Amino acid sequence: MLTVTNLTASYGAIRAVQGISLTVDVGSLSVVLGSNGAGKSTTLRSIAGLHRPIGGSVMLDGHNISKLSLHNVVRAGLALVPEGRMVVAPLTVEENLLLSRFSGRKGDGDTLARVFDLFPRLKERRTQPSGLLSGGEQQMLAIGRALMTEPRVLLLDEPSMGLAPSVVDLVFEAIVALNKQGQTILVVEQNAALALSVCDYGYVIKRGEIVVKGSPEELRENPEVLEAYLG
Amino acid sequence: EPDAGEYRIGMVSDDSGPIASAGQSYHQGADIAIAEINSKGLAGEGVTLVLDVKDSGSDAARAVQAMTQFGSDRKILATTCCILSSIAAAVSPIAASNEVPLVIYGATRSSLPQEPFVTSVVALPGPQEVQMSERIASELRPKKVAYFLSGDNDIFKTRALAMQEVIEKSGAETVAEITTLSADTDFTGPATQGIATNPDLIVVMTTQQPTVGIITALRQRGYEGMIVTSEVLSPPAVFKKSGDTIAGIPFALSFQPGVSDSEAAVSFIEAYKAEYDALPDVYAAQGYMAIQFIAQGIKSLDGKPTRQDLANAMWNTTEINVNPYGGQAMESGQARTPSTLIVNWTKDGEVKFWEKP
Amino acid sequence: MEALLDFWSAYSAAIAFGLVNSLFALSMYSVLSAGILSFTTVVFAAIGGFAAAQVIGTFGLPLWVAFPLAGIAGGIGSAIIAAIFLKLETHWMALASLAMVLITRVTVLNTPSLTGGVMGMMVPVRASVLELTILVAIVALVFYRLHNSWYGLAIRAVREDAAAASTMGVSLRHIQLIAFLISGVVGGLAGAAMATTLQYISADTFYLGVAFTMIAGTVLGGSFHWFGPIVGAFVFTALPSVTQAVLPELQDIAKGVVLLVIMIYLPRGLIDPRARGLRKAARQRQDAAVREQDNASKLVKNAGQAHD
Amino acid sequence: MILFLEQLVNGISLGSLYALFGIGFGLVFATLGILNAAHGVYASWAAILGYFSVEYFGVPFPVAVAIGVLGGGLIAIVVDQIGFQPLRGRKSGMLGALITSIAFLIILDSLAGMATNHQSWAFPSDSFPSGMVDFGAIQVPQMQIIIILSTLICGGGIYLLIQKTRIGAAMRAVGWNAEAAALSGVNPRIIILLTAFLAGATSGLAGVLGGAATSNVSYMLGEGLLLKGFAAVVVGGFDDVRGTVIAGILLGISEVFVAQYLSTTYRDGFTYILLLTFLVARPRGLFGSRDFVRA
Amino acid sequence: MTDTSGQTIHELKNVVKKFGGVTAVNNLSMSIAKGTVHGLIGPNGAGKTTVINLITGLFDVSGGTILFNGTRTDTLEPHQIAGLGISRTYQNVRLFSGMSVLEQVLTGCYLGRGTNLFASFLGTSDARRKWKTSRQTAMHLLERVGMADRADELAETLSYGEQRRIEIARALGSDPKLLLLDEPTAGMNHSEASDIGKLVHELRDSGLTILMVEHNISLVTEFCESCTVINFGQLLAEGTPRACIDNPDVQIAYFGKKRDAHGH
Ligand SMILES: Nc1ncnc2c1ncn2[C@@H]1O[C@H](COP(=O)(O)OP(=O)(O)OP(=O)(O)O)[C@@H](O)[C@H]1O
Ligand SMILES: Nc1ncnc2c1ncn2[C@@H]1O[C@H](COP(=O)(O)OP(=O)(O)OP(=O)(O)O)[C@@H](O)[C@H]1O
Ligand SMILES: [Mg+2]
Ligand SMILES: [Mg+2]
Repeated sequence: MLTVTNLTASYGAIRAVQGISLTVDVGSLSVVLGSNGAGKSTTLRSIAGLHRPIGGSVMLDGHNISKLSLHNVVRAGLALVPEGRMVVAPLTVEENLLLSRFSGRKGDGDTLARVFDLFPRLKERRTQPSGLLSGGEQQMLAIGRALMTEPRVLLLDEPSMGLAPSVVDLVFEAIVALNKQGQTILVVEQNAALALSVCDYGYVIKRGEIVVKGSPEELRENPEVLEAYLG
Repeated sequence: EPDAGEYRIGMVSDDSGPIASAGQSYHQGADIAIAEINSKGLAGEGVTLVLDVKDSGSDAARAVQAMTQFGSDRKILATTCCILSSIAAAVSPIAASNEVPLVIYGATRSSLPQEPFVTSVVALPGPQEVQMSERIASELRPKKVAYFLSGDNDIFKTRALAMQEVIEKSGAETVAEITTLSADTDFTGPATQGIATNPDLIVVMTTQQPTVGIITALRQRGYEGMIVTSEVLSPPAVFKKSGDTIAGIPFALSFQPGVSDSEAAVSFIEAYKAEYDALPDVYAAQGYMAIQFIAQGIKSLDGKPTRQDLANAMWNTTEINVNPYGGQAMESGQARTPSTLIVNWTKDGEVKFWEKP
Repeated sequence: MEALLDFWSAYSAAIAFGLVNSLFALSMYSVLSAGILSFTTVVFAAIGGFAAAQVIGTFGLPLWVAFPLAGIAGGIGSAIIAAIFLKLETHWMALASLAMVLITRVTVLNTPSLTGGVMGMMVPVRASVLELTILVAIVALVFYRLHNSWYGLAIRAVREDAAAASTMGVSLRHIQLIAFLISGVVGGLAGAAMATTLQYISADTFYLGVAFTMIAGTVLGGSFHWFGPIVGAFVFTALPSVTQAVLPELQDIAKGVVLLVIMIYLPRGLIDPRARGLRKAARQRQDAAVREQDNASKLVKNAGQAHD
Repeated sequence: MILFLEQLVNGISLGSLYALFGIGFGLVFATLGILNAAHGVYASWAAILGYFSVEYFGVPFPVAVAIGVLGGGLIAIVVDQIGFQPLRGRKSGMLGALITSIAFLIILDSLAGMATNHQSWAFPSDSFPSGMVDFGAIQVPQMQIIIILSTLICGGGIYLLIQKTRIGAAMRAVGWNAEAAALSGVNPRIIILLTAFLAGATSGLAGVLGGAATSNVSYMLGEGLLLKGFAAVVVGGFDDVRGTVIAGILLGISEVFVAQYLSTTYRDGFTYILLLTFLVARPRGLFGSRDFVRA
Repeated sequence: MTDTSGQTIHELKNVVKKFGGVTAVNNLSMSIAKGTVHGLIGPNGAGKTTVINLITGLFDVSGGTILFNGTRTDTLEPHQIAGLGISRTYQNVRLFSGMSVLEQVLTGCYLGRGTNLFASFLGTSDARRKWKTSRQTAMHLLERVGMADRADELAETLSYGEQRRIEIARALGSDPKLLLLDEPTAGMNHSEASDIGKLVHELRDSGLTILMVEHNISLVTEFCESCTVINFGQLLAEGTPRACIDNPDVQIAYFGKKRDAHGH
């Protein structure tokens, strides 16, 4: 479904990702772990077209999307919940969600209702400019916005950041449920225990390279992972 | 006569910027003069003049830079410049301190000349309009007169006040004094205000743009009475723009194709027409005369002319020999008022002497 | 030698205006560096310019008395304006400052006893290039010191994020007031320098044209470091002369194109400390990476020895 | 009384021109975050193009208006793509784009100066509706009615477009952050082009109509509108078209009345002192602007 | 060090904050004891960040009073409050763009610069010495958050988690008496988060009082002495972290019914 080969990305002369390759199968849920500054976000941004990689390819369903511009990647069926949320501050919550109609992907009333079901808080705040939302509310909105485009592949960059525990549970339940329905998902998560408990496959990134990969069981046994991420 | 050879004259022009249309006229008039002087040897046997042009864009700072460069360039023998009085005031001290002769051609502020380097071929305005006002007052006997004045151009304002004095002396009542600014474009308000006072004569004494705008607005709003104005109406382009809206409106000046008939005027008009396929206006005539004035000064010298000698010669000149006005007296570096022509545009785009309608 | 002298006298005017425009640009930069887009420099310059013209013309005082007086006059003007303006927010302040420029023009035109009205004023003394250079050098020294002081740090913080800076104990008002006062003094000096360079000033001298020049110069040179405005002012002053020499008919267009190209390639101006910071960061990371590799290989070696 | 009414209409019409011009200026500022000094040039060029098409091709006035509007819009697109697009996402803030817009102001201004030979022209008086309409008490020039109506229609239309439609939401989104908008599948490029075109077109409309009504088609036409349009936008409160329209009209009325009842010499000074007082009293403009970022 | 715990350093009394129709903080009273780490938790949108904004003066209160060491602060400007010794970090990292990491922290040291602006402008020897001291302080703080080797880099080139650490160092620059941390460990993994926790304890031991907003409950239970839970801007529970978490209201509002707080 999503095949990333030898992805290399840099910010000017600063190299952030060097030759990452990973494969996310249809309907699978993969997780990426790594410490601060490892290059997790850069990897996701480069896959989604939010950052232009300098090398490597990103294949979605056999099509190379690494040269597409951001909105075309979204239209091709890949959605990102970015680090820092990037909600459109001047637009209301509802406008933010409905903007997805431009993706040409469904995002019908049903999806909107589903998003509001998942995050009742957003429904309460639907007419508020999203820049005025609390941090966690914005995070919910960012997730909701990605869902609105009804993507085939969903990339989440630390979805639990800033969310209260009950909402974290909800989000992960939703992720699992979506995955069960056949949604392909790649998630970066700091809450490693939680992430490893739901995923099919995991990667650990260090200094822009993949250093460990394997099934959740294998990762859990890895001493490095144990020490840094599971405590 | 001076030694044969090439002498350079620096011109700080206004080819771009807000007054470019007039600036180009001056520049073209000067070019005509150069050609004529060189072909007829007016500056002496074997003497050719070359015009070195720097555009100021009507910006004082740029004009100052240009004048400084001319002043320090030893090849430049004399300079000429300036439509705007403010720029003239800024460059005059530079010419004086660099000891290079400067002939001012457009700026109408008084007391610009400085002995001996700075001279002016512009007659100070006023007397011509006064003549015109006297004629109009006596021939038309207006009762109620409205004046459109310039709020940011003292020279035009002074001219208008001089006219007002004459007209009021004839017994006419001033019903309105309406001020506009040079940069204005919308005159519906002032026109409405003017018409509301029901005048039988309207005097428009402002810079070119507002003058044309005010007259157009007055006519569009249905004012059919008499209007008088200044020479700003004279360029053919103004007629081309406004058409017969401005027909029959008198203005006073010293040079106008179709009316001026001195030998110099005719040859100037012909040369200009041949070169630019258009008729020269009073601005072109001034640019022309500035160069002729310099040539006349050069011709009066011997050997290799110096800036100092040239300046002295020009300062002491009492009459510009080649001039399209049919006579141009000079006094202490300042042109005196030449003969006055009171003219108007006709409906078919010619300029004729004004007659009482 | 003579050719050299000729060259100097031909271009000394351009250099003089470059120096004068540097002062204008620095005055604008002073408030810009606090995140305020304000054209009030023109107002301060008018105050300083006419003050200098009066001091020199009417009272016959020398240049180096006129300069400080003009600076003080500009500073007083800025204190008054700051009292009104610091209530406003950024965009509104920009407009209010334009309004001030227009009000100043009307005031100048209508107070002939002070300013000569529409006729303007002649200034009998000319500042030499050397004198202007000294003036600019003094002002530049002040900006250099400011940049490297606590004020410099605080003002950059205020510009980037005023609210965050305030929770660090930086008083927004205080910093912005200082910025305005400096802008006023330097603006007053700029006006005096302009008056003694042109030797003639009028309402038109201190109008939108100079506002254009100073903002274009400031941003072109770089509005994130005090040296930027000086560079920008010189480039922007030299542009017309250069384009006139190369393409006399199209000089204005050429000037626009050069401005456009510079901004497209260097959107933050010719002097950009951030770009320098980025380059530095890149270098350091590379060094760090190399060091780490060295360490790693050393470790491997050590490990190898341990096995022995 | 009649004079008062006539002057009132003059003021409203003059102000409508400011407003019509200001709408696009404010639109680009509120959505794309650009303070566009070249906005006036669109008006100049539109008027010039309209004038040329009447003068040389004898087209009827409505066609000339259409040509001017289209021309204004297209020039705006060119300016945006060459001058503003390269700066997007490069942290140059508002100032970078302000300077490229000044560069375009210089370039397009001198080109316009060359095209018009640095002169001011006028639509021949029989080429546009130059008659007066009789309203009983007063007579009103046809052009004034056309200008006022155009402003109301454009203002209302653009207001509805921005606040009530999906495209409007996308415009605001792209202006805030093009990447964030693209995350929802919005093509920022097209939205930007549309915004630029709308701005150029309304500026162009103001240019042609104003050029005809005041008999002044010149390369300096836009310059006069720029400051007034800017004032209208600020007083109205940046992101509200309704504010721009109201403020623009008020500005026109105040100008005409100050000139009529006080003095033209002090007209600008007085108008701007009024404006300054207003700003100090109500620092966020007529309609205020909604805050959407938290402290 | 003397035992000052129990003595209240900071107090909110019936504080209300309304945004138009929304009441973000509703009649909230809470007090923080000197020399403790106090947790502030609650569901998303409960008003935690708003409370911090009110304390630091970025928002004006709609009602109620705020006291710091007995001084009313709700009428003061943000910089005055900072001057009293209250410092904070931001939930959405707010570093100054274009400044190096060291400069960010130096800006944090603004209050402790020890000279006035004019002396610093003149560069008197005293001012230079103080400047050097401030630099050393800043470097020291960077060491404490583990970012000293990045001192010369532009802060905006750091990753999210790295930026958070700079924020903490910057907030410590003013040598505050009360430190407000808004989700300091968001975006950090387990070991990184406990490093921050340890830092917090070190700071407390050196006499600082800390108010910490956190969603990472294990961190709260491990490192906070006391805790306030709010929901819809109102007080829900207060006491020791354990007591708060075991409170059934908190269980429902914060953890959702299905899950026990000790899980994972
Ligand atoms: N805009 C930028 N400019 C320069 N360097 C950057 C930029 N953004 C990130 N980097 C660098 O790239 C590297 C990887 O950053 P990235 O944000 O991908 O890390 P991450 O794994 O997501 O970390 P975190 O857990 O803190 O979010 C870091 O060293 C960071 O300093
Ligand atoms: N300026 C504002 N205008 C309107 N509502 C606001 C404003 N600021 C905050 N709110 C609302 O007030 C409520 C409290 O927000 P706050 O940021 O304090 O929550 P929080 O407890 O920090 O939540 P989180 O854990 O998600 O960060 C939110 O519902 C938010 O939408
Ligand atoms: Mg990250
Ligand atoms: Mg919060």
